[in-house]
Amino acid sequence: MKSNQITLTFSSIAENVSIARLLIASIGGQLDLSLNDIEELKVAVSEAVSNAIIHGYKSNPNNIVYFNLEITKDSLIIVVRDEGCGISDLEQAMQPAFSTDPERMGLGFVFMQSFMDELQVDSKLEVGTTVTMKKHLKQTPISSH
Amino acid sequence: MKSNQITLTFSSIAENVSIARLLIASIGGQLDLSLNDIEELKVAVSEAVSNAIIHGYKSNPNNIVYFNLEITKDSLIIVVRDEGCGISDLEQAMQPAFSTDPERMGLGFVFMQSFMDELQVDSKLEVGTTVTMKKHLKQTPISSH
Amino acid sequence: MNLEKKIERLTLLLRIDGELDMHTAHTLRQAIDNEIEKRGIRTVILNLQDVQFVDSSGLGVILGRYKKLLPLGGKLKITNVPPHIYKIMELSGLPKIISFYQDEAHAYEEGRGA
Amino acid sequence: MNLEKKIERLTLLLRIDGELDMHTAHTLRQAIDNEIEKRGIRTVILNLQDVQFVDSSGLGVILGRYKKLLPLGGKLKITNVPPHIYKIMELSGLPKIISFYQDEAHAYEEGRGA
Ligand SMILES: Nc1ncnc2c1ncn2[C@@H]1O[C@H](COP(=O)(O)OP(=O)(O)O)[C@@H](O)[C@H]1O
Ligand SMILES: Nc1ncnc2c1ncn2[C@@H]1O[C@H](COP(=O)(O)OP(=O)(O)O)[C@@H](O)[C@H]1O
Repeated sequence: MKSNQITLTFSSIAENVSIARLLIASIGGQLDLSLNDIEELKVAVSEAVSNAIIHGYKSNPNNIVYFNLEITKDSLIIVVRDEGCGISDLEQAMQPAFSTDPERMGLGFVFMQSFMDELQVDSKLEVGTTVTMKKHLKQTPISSH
Repeated sequence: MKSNQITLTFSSIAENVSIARLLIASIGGQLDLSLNDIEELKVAVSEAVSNAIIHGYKSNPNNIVYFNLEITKDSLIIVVRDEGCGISDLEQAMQPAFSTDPERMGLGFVFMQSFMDELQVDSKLEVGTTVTMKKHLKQTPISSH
Repeated sequence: MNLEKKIERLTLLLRIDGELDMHTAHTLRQAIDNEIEKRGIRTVILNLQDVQFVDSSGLGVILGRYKKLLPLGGKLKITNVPPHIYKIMELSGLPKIISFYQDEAHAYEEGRGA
Repeated sequence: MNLEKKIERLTLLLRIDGELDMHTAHTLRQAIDNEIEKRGIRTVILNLQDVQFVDSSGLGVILGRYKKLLPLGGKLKITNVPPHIYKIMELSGLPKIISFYQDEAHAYEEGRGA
């Protein structure tokens, strides 16, 4: 069976983070994931999308966030991409409690790492950041109801 | 204020129609529309997306449906686009109860027309179909809560 | 969508829970046609109480089952329609063709004495 | 997100209903900081019973208010945390820093006798 591909692209405004969560929750429901798994997916997505808006685009609402889902037989692959400022020191950025913003906790990457089976971050200064997260599935990709 | 742009692109599979509805319902909620308005938006979107999958792509799941939302101060513009077979006789297609499929009711365009303030259909054989629907808004585009 | 099925003699009762669109309409059609063909069901009662959404694909399948039963001397009955679902149905003209009942009891009753 | 506010002497009680993310966290921060600055509020009680979602932006604003109150001799207290919200909080280490209470009554009580 071919994979199901879903892409949501949206203006970099705070309200849209909840729409990204809604989408992942709905997909999680279709995949018959547990409520706990869905909750964790929502947090991971929320962190990645919030980072794109807050850090990547410095909260400027006139940009676009790309949120891509690919559902295959055995995994759910989530890609969150921005064409923002990029990350200068990725190793440092991914350290727990590290944040360039004193008002933030520096736990975004920690949550993504904890709640997903795989996490990969690619970033280039002035080009943007791509976060790829993977969740292994035990179930068949599409529920029959 | 700049408009909010949201685009959902997805594989042409039946399950994804409910995701398009979920998205429009969520936007309708953010716009503080009435439950009745949201219900009607869901039906209009459901019809347009179903048509793209069933008619445009002849239920072949390996294609992509484009669903675009633009929210401005005074309107919600919904565009559903497919790169499918196109419509040969648009005037006939839009007539109530006309359907090329004997199992269907031919009410898709009727519902879109009834539930939206404006409806425009552009179609070209072998290129695809674009349905543009508009709902006038009385409220401010983004709720503050 | 979830379907709760009850069969009593030649009557099939289906309680439909969820959204009735092109995806689930397909499942509903198969469920009903199976019973008509395999068990000789002649009366189908659809309880729509828990239907949250319906579009023309969903209505089309309901009308299609009505049309399938007609030449077989059968009947399709609809019960417990929520108001917002009824509004969509009205626009389609369905209530002019298909019989609506307040609840399952009324749907079972009608035609029983005949 | 909806906020229900109650002020009693120098204590602000906020009942938070909905999702606590970067969007709503901003609203929450303003609501609390306003009361601290304009009314001299020194104890903030957050009832999280109806919080459906929280991420690090939401937790960050809670921790931020705690840090703001500390040098003012104030306190931040959290009550009625749903289990799935608590799990996220635990991962952040917040429960090691901030005081959690079963309900509003317990939160009001503590420190009153002091
Ligand atoms: N999409 C992004 N674009 C630019 N910088 C980013 C992006 N995502 C994360 N960062 C950088 O990595 C740091 C750590 O991110 P994270 O762990 O999510 O914590 P926080 O968001 O609380 O700062 C951020 O403070 C920021 O400097
Ligand atoms: N996206 C599309 N691509 C190709 N043909 C379409 C498309 N949308 C509608 N049509 C044509 O227009 C007809 C009428 O559409 P509609 O009013 O929605 O009724 P129905 O979907 O029940 O057939 C369809 O039967 C089909 O032939």
